[in-house]
Amino acid sequence: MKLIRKNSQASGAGSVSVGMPGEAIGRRAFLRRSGLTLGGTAVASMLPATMMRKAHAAEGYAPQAGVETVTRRSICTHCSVGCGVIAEVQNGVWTGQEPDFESPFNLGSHCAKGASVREHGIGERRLKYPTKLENGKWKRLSWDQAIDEIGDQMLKIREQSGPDSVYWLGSAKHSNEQSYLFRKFAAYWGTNNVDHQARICHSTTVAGVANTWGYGAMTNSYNDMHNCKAMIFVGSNPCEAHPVAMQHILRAKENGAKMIVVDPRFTRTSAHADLAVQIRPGTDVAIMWGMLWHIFENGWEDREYIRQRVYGMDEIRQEVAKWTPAETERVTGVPEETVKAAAKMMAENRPGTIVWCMGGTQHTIGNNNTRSYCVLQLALGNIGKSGGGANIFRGHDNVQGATDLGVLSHTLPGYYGLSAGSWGHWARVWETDLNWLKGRFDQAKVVGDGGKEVSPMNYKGIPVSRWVDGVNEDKNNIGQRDNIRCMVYMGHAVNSQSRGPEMKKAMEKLDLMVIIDPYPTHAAVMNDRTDGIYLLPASTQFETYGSVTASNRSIQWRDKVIEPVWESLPDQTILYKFAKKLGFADELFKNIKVDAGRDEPRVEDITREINRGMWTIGYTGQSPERLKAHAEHRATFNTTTLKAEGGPVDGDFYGMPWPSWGTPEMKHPGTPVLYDPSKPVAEGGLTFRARFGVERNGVNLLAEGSYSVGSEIRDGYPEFSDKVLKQLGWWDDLTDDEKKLAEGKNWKTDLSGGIQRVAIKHGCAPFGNAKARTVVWTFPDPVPIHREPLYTPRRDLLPQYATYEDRKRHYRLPTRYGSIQAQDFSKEYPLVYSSGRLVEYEGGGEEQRSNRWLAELQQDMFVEINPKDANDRGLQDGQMVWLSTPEGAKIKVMTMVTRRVAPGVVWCPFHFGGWFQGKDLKDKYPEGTAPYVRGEAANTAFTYGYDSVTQMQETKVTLCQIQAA
Amino acid sequence: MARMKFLCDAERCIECNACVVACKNENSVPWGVNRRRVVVLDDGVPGEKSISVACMHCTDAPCAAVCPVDCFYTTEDGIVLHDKDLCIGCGYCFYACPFGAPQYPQKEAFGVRGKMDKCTFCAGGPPADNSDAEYKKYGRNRIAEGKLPLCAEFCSTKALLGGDGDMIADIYRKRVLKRGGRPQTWGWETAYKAS
Amino acid sequence: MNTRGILAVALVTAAAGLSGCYEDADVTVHEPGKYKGAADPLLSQQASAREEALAKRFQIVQTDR
Amino acid sequence: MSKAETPNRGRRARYRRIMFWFIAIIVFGAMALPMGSYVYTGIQQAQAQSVKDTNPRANYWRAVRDGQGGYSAVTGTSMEGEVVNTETSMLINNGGQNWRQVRNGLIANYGGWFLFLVLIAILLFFAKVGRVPVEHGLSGQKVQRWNAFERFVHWVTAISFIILAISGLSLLFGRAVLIPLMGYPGFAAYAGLAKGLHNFVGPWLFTPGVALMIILWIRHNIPNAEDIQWFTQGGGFVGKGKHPHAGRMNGGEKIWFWFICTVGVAAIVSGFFMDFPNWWSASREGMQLASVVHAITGILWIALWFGHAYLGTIGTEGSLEGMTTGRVDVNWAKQHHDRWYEEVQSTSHEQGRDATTEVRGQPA
Repeated sequence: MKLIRKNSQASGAGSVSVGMPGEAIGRRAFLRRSGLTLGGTAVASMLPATMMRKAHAAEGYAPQAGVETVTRRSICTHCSVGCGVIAEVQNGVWTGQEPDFESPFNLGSHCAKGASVREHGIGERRLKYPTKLENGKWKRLSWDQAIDEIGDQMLKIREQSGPDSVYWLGSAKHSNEQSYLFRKFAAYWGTNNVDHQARICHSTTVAGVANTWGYGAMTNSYNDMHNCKAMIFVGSNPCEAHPVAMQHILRAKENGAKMIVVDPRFTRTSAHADLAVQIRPGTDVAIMWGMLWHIFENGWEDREYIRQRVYGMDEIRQEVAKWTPAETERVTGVPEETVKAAAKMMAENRPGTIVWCMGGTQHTIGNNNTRSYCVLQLALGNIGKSGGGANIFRGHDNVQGATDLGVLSHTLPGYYGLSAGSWGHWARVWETDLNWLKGRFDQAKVVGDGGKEVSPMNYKGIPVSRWVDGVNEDKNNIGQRDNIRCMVYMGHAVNSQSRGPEMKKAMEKLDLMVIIDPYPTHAAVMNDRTDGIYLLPASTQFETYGSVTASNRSIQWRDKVIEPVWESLPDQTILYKFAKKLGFADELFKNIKVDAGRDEPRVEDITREINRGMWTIGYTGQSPERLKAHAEHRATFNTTTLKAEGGPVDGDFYGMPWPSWGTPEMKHPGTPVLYDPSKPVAEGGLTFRARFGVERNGVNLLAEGSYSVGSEIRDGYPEFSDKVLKQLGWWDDLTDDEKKLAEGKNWKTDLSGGIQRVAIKHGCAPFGNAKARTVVWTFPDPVPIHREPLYTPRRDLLPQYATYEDRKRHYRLPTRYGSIQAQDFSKEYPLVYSSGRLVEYEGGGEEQRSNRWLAELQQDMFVEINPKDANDRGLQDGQMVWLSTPEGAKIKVMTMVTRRVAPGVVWCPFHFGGWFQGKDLKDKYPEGTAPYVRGEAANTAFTYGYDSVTQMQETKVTLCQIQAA
Repeated sequence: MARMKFLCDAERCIECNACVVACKNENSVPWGVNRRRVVVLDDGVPGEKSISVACMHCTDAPCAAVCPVDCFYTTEDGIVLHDKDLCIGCGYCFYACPFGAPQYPQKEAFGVRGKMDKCTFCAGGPPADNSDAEYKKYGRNRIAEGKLPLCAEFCSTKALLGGDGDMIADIYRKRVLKRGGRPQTWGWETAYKAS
Repeated sequence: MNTRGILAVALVTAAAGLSGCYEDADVTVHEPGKYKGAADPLLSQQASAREEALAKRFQIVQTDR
Repeated sequence: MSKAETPNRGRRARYRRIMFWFIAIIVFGAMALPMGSYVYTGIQQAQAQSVKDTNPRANYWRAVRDGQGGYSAVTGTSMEGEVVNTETSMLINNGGQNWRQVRNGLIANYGGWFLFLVLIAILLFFAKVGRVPVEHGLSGQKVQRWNAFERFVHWVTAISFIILAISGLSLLFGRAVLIPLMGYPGFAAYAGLAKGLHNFVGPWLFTPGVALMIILWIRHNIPNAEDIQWFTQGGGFVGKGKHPHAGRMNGGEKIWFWFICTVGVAAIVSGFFMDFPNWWSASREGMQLASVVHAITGILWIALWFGHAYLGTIGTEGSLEGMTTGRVDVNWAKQHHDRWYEEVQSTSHEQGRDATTEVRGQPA
């Protein structure tokens, strides 16, 4: 059999692949045939196996004897652990996968998803060529034709309704370079209506944590957890979501660390814990304050640490004083002894770390939750220490990178925000005329969130969680000229978003839907459109190359494993084609070389452009050359400290976890533990960032008596700028070239990196040395407080813990809180409905459900229900039921009667799609692309509810009822 | 003489199913046939434990004892293999095996099951090592390449140990000592006292 | 043939038959380590030749570094 | 018998009695002692039960040994959702070892001996009794005993039975007996064919045949008082005496019939259970039980069939032609099935015709 299957584009439409077994292989066909000729198969089974039909699937992708094998290295594209993948390639076909023992992250290990990545190269159920929906039928197109048609329609919409009517929905599956290019692309198109999944996974973390101590990222690393003495997991289930992280966690446990799991479910992780705390969903702040009550009561807090490095703890004390054991138990349902035991365990075993995930973030008070976790750790003095920290496990392989590179409606790459200064900085990096850039945006001012007039260019766009309302809402109520009319989903699973029926309505209202993905996705089938959907096949990260940021901020380089399969193209190529069509390619790719024949931008050039502009979070030191050197010499890194011991990259931390300050020439090793003053800044040490000013109401916001090792300023100090350098008399440490670029600039905007270099030379952190703040005075709740979810079964708690008032404008949209909570649904919908992950699937699950090895392991969408609730409703295990929610959506799922959930709580995995409100949509997929496993999307039934700061959707708690179907 | 064995450390197994998928991937095992699986006991309640199980390559293998055509054989390093050319798909090995290791690609009328398939410890079967014929019938022969079964090599928490029985015993003993030496830190005996 | 002759033949056949039918009650007839099917090349190699490679591999897999 | 011999005889009797008890104890001990281990494990389990709540980690392994199931993402279902491989959520199956011992030990061992001894017994019987002749010689007058349909059904079933018996025995004993003769690949090819034939002939030919025979002949096989007499007189085979009365079916044939209706049906049902695992969610335990039942009933059936075949062919003069041509000699009928012959005669007289026919070329 020939091993080459890629269609050369020149061969044109009509030709299909060579040697692709497609549907004709495997057991399915085997069974079908055997059904027709029963006797035949029976006889066949008596023959020696050599004469038997080969029952093995995907045999065209089997290793071949005597063919040269090439080994390539990539990084797993599923979760954020960043596991190394070793691919064996024969004749351009991915034929084998080997453990990457040298990777300090996974030491050769994989979870189910990581063990399956070779399937990407088989891609049986992949979208194979550009396709559009015309009169209810899928029709094949060429790339040029597709780009042309889409581009024309976009330009028409732009003319009629302005650039904000086209929504660019990016992805956490982009590489860093693709993320950056995508954000830049949206800017050049002229809109801030650009966002990605981070909005619905850790946006409340980023907002909450960054506003507490400076950066909104995981402070330590998976590997550093070896040093923990205690670990508390809140709404995090690494056994299923980050299985390889468990290797490090269990190692810590074997070293004697205590493990506490706070979760409404008894998860696989709870099974390994010393203490499982089963809370009522949505009571995270309450349980944290309940624990803190015991800590303050017993004087377990770290007073010296708080004095030196924490602002506002007294205000916290006042709030915590309300959370007596009785009140905590009343609200969370957790007995006093358990809460006390957890608090004691954390207090007696230091340093301890806190890990949280979606269980904590996806709430209307998500930002309060994340800040309350930070406060617990600050009270215990655990932040900025090896073995401590806030280890916020991120979800997708590059959700950290995509967030850092600003695929978000409220920032530019590097969290620069949307202010004029930020645009100015990036225009300088891009070498683009700022006025031309301004001209790309809608010019008419609109009324912004605070009621003040604002330019669309400086106004945060509609977030991904709310694009539905951007389409459906009356255009007079939204903060832009017109509704969204065109959605571009580039690597986005719509089944990860709530309010299915509303979304369907919105999709049918759009002029145009463009889905750029390796798979057709749920979006292509869940609506009843008959026209105007374009499906463009994107390559996976194994078919291109570039860098990816793991959860611990380490950046790893991926090699290209195989050429793009079928007619798929890498994201950067697709973006180039669009830019060319939309007329700004030359401007966008000014400093990026594009391979003309393939329309493929050179990835290293993009990396270098990133290095030139990302001063705020230190993405500046990680040049492509350094990243590749790390990949090559990854075996030299210590697996606990992540520091290279000898070898060509001696002293570096693996992947140069950001910030890696200054220019690549400065050779900053990266920062393995954020805010850790026990090391000099030049060697990865850090202080808390001076981000919120130097004093507030007469109280000093800078650190007192705490500074990083080797600092020449032995106290707190503000962030560095040309003026500060001059005051300190360090200005002349800059070279003449640096001085030219640094004049009038600060550490964030100095393109020479000189200010950072000099600050670090004197042992100082470029961003200053301040206190972490426990009170975020700019947020709706400066001190994190508990508020009941919008749909709560505990109406009795509402007088004390009601939600917010409705808001007229929040990220351009009216956002409801109190008016929803005012209605009582707890009688008709008595069960609390929550959602989460399965180990076999990830995100919207499109690629895993299309992967035969993984799909086999989870064949049915199910709802976990406690035996008590099942018995009350007369339900059996494995029975189909209707799960309905207060806003009228209902989904048909299979029961799993289990004690994993407490009575009164039901739980669904959210990875399913391909069904909508009881109907299997298999026939609506383009031929041969329907995933093997389809099921109802859990989020179809999830209800309204958005975080008060970031518009994070509330998908961890609502109400539902379950009835036999 | 080394004797190859599997051992699953239940204190570490987290039911991530990497072993199951690794096997599918490495040996192109078709849908419905699972040479390895993970079983969770006491699912969702304190005491929950997960175990990965496959062919245990028994010394006195019951499958070999009951096979009517005597198609099983044991390699020098203790790996129990079988010859699919001899196998008649009678199902007896499935009845006899304590671990449910033998698998059949079909389950149809007239006892048609196809050739039995089971874990080979990634050691292939009778055809020439790493030949196409061997791959098609038995999957990859990693042992001949000096590698261990991919399920164990991929295990996310290194719970599944595969290799020389003595070395496995050594590692496991060390782990048990480490856990046992800190009575307050391991296992369910202490875990739920607080609640 | 007389009765006695038939009896003699029957007894001889019985002895032969019984020896042929004999299957051990409790112990497996399969002999561990003894291969009886088609030749597997893996078997012609000395396991001791592999032993070192496999032991080394095991150390790589299981070492925590 | 003289008086002097009496004490001697008494001593010998006591000696024999002692011998008998010794042997009995030894035999019982040999049989019962291995069972002691079950008692031992039973006691252990009972003790384990009492400590179940103290060591949860040990409980886990105890549950595993008890064969307790759990959850497994591997369901062994095909893409179409059919269960291909069962019990994936079970960690350890205890029944397998017992099944192996029953099959390899009890069945393969004693089954083989048993069949062989039955053959020897028949041979000895033949040697002693010889062929039972038609007492008054062949009359040349024939009477219809089996119609064409009955004969068709019989022979289809008979041939299927032989195929099933040979293929079944090959699977049970072939490894020991045939592999040395045929070699591994040869026997594997043959065994594959044998298994296929067995699995197809059983349900397709044999089962309908048996079912039809039961339907066709059940009314002739209702036991009656004369059957008892038939048995007490040894069916006329043992000793030369007056031949017992019999209807269309004699006592022996009725035994054969009811054997098939019971043990035979058990063999068929257990065979179906194993042959169509896809029709029901056949558990491993179910399959093990079915296989044991099938083997034991099959061996019993074959053993009895040896007798049936013997009596129907070389054992009795004139029997075989009844099943081949459908007609039997009148004298044979009078000898073996007198009541039936009378009945046939009377009914045909009532209808005004003769049931018997003269066969051309046969002596009168």
